[in-house]
Amino acid sequence: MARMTMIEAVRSAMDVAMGRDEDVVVFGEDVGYFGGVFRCTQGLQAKYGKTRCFDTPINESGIVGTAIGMAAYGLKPCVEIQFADYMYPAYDQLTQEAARIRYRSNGDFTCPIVVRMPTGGGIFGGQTHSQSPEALFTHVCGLKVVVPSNPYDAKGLLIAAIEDPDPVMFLEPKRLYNGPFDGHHERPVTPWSKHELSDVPDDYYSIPIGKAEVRRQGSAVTVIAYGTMVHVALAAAEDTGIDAEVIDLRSLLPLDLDAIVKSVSKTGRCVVVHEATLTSGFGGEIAALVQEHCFYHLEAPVMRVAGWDTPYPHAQEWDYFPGPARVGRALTDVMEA
Amino acid sequence: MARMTMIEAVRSAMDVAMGRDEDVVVFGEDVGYFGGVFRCTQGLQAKYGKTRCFDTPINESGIVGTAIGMAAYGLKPCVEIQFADYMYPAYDQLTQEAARIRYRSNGDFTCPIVVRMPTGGGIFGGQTHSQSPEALFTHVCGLKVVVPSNPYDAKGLLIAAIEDPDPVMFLEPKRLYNGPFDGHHERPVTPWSKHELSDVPDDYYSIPIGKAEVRRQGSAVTVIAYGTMVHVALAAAEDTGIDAEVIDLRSLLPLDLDAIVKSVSKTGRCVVVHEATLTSGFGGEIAALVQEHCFYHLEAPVMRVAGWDTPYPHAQEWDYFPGPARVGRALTDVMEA
Amino acid sequence: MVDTGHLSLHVPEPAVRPGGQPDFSNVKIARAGAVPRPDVDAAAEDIRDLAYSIIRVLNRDGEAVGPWAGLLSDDDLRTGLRHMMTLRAFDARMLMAQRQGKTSFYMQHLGEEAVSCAFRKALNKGDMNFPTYRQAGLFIADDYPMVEMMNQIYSNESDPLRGRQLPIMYSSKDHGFFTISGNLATQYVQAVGWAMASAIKNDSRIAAAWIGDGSTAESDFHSALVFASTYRAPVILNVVNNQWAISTFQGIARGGSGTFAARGLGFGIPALRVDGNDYLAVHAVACWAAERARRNLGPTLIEYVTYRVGAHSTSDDPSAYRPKTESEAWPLGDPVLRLKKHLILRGLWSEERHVQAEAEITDEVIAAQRKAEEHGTMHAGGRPSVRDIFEGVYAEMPPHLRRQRQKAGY
Amino acid sequence: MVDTGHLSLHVPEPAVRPGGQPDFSNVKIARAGAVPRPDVDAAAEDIRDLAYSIIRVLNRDGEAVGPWAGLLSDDDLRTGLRHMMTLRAFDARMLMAQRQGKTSFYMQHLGEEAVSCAFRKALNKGDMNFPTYRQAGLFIADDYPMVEMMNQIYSNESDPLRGRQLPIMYSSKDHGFFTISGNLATQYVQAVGWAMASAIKNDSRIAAAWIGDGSTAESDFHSALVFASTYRAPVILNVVNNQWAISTFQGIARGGSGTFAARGLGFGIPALRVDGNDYLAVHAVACWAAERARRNLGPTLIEYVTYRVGAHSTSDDPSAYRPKTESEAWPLGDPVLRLKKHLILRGLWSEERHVQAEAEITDEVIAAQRKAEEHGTMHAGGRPSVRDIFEGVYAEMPPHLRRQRQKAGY
Ligand SMILES: Cc1ncc(C[n+]2csc(CCOP(=O)(O)OP(=O)(O)O)c2C)c(N)n1
Ligand SMILES: Cc1ncc(C[n+]2csc(CCOP(=O)(O)OP(=O)(O)O)c2C)c(N)n1
Ligand SMILES: [Mg+2]
Ligand SMILES: [Mg+2]
Repeated sequence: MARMTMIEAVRSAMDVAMGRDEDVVVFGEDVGYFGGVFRCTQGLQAKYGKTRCFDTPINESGIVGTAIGMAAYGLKPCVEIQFADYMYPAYDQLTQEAARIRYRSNGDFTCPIVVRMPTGGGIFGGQTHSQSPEALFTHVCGLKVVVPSNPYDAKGLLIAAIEDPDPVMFLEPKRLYNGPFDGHHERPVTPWSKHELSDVPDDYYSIPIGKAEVRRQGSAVTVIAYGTMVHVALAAAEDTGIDAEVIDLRSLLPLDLDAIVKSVSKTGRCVVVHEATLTSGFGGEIAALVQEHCFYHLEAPVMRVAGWDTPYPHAQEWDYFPGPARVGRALTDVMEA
Repeated sequence: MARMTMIEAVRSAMDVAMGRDEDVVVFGEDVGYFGGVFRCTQGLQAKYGKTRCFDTPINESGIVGTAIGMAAYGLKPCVEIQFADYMYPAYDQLTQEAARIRYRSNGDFTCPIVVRMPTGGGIFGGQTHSQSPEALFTHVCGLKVVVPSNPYDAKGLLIAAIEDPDPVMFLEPKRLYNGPFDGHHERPVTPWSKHELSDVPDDYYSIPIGKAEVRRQGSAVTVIAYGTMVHVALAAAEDTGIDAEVIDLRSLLPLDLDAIVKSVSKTGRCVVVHEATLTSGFGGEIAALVQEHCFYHLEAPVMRVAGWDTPYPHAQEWDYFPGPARVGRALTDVMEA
Repeated sequence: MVDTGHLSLHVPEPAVRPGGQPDFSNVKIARAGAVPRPDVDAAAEDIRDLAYSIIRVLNRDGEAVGPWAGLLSDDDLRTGLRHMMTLRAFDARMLMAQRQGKTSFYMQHLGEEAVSCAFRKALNKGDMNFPTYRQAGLFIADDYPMVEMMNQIYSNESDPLRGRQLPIMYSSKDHGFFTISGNLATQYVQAVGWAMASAIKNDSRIAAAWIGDGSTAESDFHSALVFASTYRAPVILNVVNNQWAISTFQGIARGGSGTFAARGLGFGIPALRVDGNDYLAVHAVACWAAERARRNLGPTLIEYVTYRVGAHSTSDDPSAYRPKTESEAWPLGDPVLRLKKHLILRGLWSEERHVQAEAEITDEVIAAQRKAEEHGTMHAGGRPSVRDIFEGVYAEMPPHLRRQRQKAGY
Repeated sequence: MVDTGHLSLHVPEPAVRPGGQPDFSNVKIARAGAVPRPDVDAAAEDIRDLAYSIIRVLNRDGEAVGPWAGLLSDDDLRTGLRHMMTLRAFDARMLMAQRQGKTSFYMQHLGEEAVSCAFRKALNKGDMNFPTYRQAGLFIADDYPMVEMMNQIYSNESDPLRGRQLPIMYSSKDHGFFTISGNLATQYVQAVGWAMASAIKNDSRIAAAWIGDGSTAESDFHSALVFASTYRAPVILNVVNNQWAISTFQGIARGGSGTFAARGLGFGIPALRVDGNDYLAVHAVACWAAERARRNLGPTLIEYVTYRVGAHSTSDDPSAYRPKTESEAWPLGDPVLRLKKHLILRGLWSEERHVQAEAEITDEVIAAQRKAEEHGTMHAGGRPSVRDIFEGVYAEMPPHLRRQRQKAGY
């Protein structure tokens, strides 16, 4: 057991997976010798050799396309897209190929790949280092979509993702890499070492994909969040004093609808939070499901708090980011509705 | 005034636009000499010359990327993606470039392009000639998304799209090209000539983007649809005898929320219908908005009828397609809820 | 500052359009036997010329000549002819089946039979093809059961792909045939990945990537060349230049480069251009490339110069964009007739045996068809279940799909 | 069937890693003046060699020699030196400003100043660049106000881009500088489109596309070459090979091709390779390509061989992946020092004037900085409005955005 940051946890997951299974290979831009711009793959090339962890040309379609070919051969590639904002050139390979191989070949070929990508803002990265494109994956059947919110989950889920027989999009909220950021950007940064979920076993363990986790029990309102927004939601609950139940989805596809329905049936109120832009975001799907499955329990409309429907601006980052104040306002509103 | 099919209407729109404005250029795979695999651009090269209507290499990113450059120069490109299923290689250019040029340059450069693409199934095209990717565009701020349901709208909206100062995704439901298909595939095909909305002026007119249209007045339930599903919804209303109000959105982004709220506030019930897969589809956004804005008017949960969350299968097309029977069942369900 | 006139846009056009006289005088064709055969470990920069010529073995008289000749036994050659004839007969029957409404769609190989049939013979069991929709010869020449192909085409109850895929979008791992994609070019880079995996595992199996002339314009063609070049992947990069991409002539994709093979040169990948209607030449060049790959010398790019005699697909009518008689003017002839002539010249075949073989093959195809039709055709007889819509999206069906399947009544 | 050993994956590695001795002995460098200067209408296939050599004008002694010399006046040369010195001083100040927390991010040009500064001088007013983040010399050499650049870098209240863009992601239509994208390579094919538009309109303006060595691996590089080749677009396709792509050495993107320029050959696009640290050579080659474009002869690909002396960006520390002294070993020297030497040799410059110019330039930069800082820096003083988040997504703000803006309190 060690205290790990999210970066260390992600690295440890790959290390454990590569150690257990020779078919696991890791590659992407700058991930080889250098160990990745966020250092998530540091040390893996030295440990496992150049043919199991290596640098690639800057071509995301090529990274994913070759990974698909390797998976068809029988390997288990775990590749990195340097920023989620750069997955678009690979979108065809991800959605029309990786997601379809099993189906169109009736299982003759399969595609057990993991595509890791840092997501989200909060680092003054501007519109091309801050995006949260999860809804562009959740609309694509055949993919799984995972978003961890802490080191413990990150490691367990990443190992599960690598072992999964189907393609998994593994979105890593980069603002969480070094600490449980709760949106209070004006306060000093807390490191992970102070957080219980940074207690991470060194060895193998895995967390099933598709199970949500209640991060805070509450009776007044259900807040549904994932990634960075879990911590923001917790802060908003503290700040407002509203007795919110905070659900950390962890996996968006498949979705743990049971956990959601159970909680909302109890609280009768629901706020969905994400950093991605509002319109057609994954929050729309959740709101639609909640009103469908909990209609007769709902005492107020399901509210959504999300990034504005604009590109992520550079300088006005904190006016854009749906921080604890905005989430708190939604909590108050939904309680008063 | 002439009776036009949707193909003829689309062609007429481009013809009128090219005739009025020398800066309008049309290109894409097979669109030049041959006039497009659906013949939407037939005759335009002969009329306007090879440099205003031409064939391109098979590279969708190149088609959209060059269009963006041309738009930055001052032209108004209207390009064709042969099937919406093939827009994915261009997804980066569409979402990270076309949609962002104005914003990131603060209006110094703009991107008035139109990207036409046939969408939807019903022609036994299998999973790569049947897709409806609108939700992958509606989540992208900076784009507009238009889906006509008849020849009259197709022409007026396409002219408006070409004149629009921003990038417009123009989705043409290919099952409607030759007739108002209502999902009753077992019945003989009706041609457009029998439908009043095939009465299309030969000359210039435009229809504002962002305005929905009520296709059937009703008081029992609001059905929100677009494209082919408008006709399916109308058929379902007839088949079930339920007094549904059918709204044809026409434009998904911007969305005519007022029209939706007005109708649902009146009927108290709502069914959203689309052919795209359910999860994270645009129906989720609409359901979320409806419950948010009409919560106190709703007498039943908003229901969604959509394509199953699977690729579009070839042989089981009619078990996949959300036809009048499935829409009808939802109407009955929502009335009984 | 240079004083200049006005710019103008160059839009390439084929030499002839409907109404005109077919003209292939611009197609430069090397004499059979004229192009040298370098060692497989020759440096790419020393054999650049091969990207601009055409390797040919069979000459006008049907003789096999030059350094690329001599690899195939008499039996091999007769088998090769039989494969091409089978593919042609298969196409003819399935085209008819489509017209009869027994399936929704078909794509034929007419004129291009040599490419996939001869290529298959250069591979070993275990090697993997990443084909497009126009390489069914890989199946035929590997004795994949025709009835299985037909079951797929008919989307019937025995369709190995459960009705999910468009007709002819086959898949068979056992036969080294990767599931065909409807999205052009995506499979090209996947082939490179498969080959990289084989190299990572110190295996000896190689991959073959397939693409059409038009589709080389797609971005994944580039991705494939970049990765293949960088990691020296054991892959054969095939480009089938059949002159047309639906209605678009090859000049639009090729642009100012003399040939498609030339695309390899910018990557330091040895690139050969071969007469795609010459069974012997195709086979010889494929063997050369396969040996390179197996000897860990890296990728080879091969352009097969051929001609799409038929329509692009059953949805296409080429008379709208090219002269009807263009295929007759095509200077590289018909692959079946050329190999037949060679066999007759060598005393291995005769007109009579040919007619007899044709009849036998037709019978085989019809027998397979009958067997397939017992399991149904597109709109009649046995069909895959609605349940099959929901299976196989994931290894294990997630709850939301189970709910949907139940809603569908299954 | 060939009997073969086992396959293995080739993963290219740079010659030296931290701890090792920098070694550029593999970099073949032509003598200055040695490479011929063909006519601009030479056929691509006749000048393929130019893709494998290096065009150089300034020799070791600082003399301008050979057929590519002689285009620039004394004043031009002094101005050129001044531009490069300005860019270097600008970089130094902004790097410091970033360290002081006045901005979030910066990217410098150290060692690559000649490329964008000299190139700009080959263009006319109205021509359009599609730059990456490492061509600010296009601005400097076009007298774009430094204070505007700084306003953008500081995201202050006068930022022409209203705080929306990452620092240094400039845009100015007036100065022929297309809005920079954070997504690599996308702009390359847009440049081709712009050039096609100019040709469609029978205009005389041309476009210039920019990309780094690493980014040539991206798919849009291919799209650009395909379209440029097919339509003979009046565009200059620039590849800045500064040896590194963040931590990745150029061998990973280049693979088995000898050079990046070679990529053009597969498209029939004339391709030149030039000493990117030689102001005169860069300018001469750019003029050659610009003339080709303006005379409707089509695209040219140019590889600038240079070296990224600094870190990739302020987020990067190159000592983790390359020897600290590697830049000193770089055989093409420093562009500023080389041009300075040439000017001194020709009696147009002196050490004293250089020192004086340095001081003047530093003053100018500081003055501009002071002016910019009056309008605020990243975290202090005037800043763009929250309203600016919502403006400019569309020409006209749609209702849902107006609602969101109101929700944000603006
Ligand atoms: C990404 C993508 N774009 C467009 C298409 C539509 N399409 C199908 S086949 C084809 C032509 C391909 O021509 P070529 O590569 O020469 O192959 P051929 O049909 O001649 O064998 C086109 C444009 C597609 N399937 N996928
Ligand atoms: C599509 C995309 N992928 C990855 C990145 C991340 N990235 C930014 S710069 C860079 C390296 C580019 O290297 P090169 O093209 O050689 O340009 P240089 O920085 O050397 O000027 C990378 C990988 C990006 N911005 N966009
Ligand atoms: Mg072709
Ligand atoms: Mg570089």
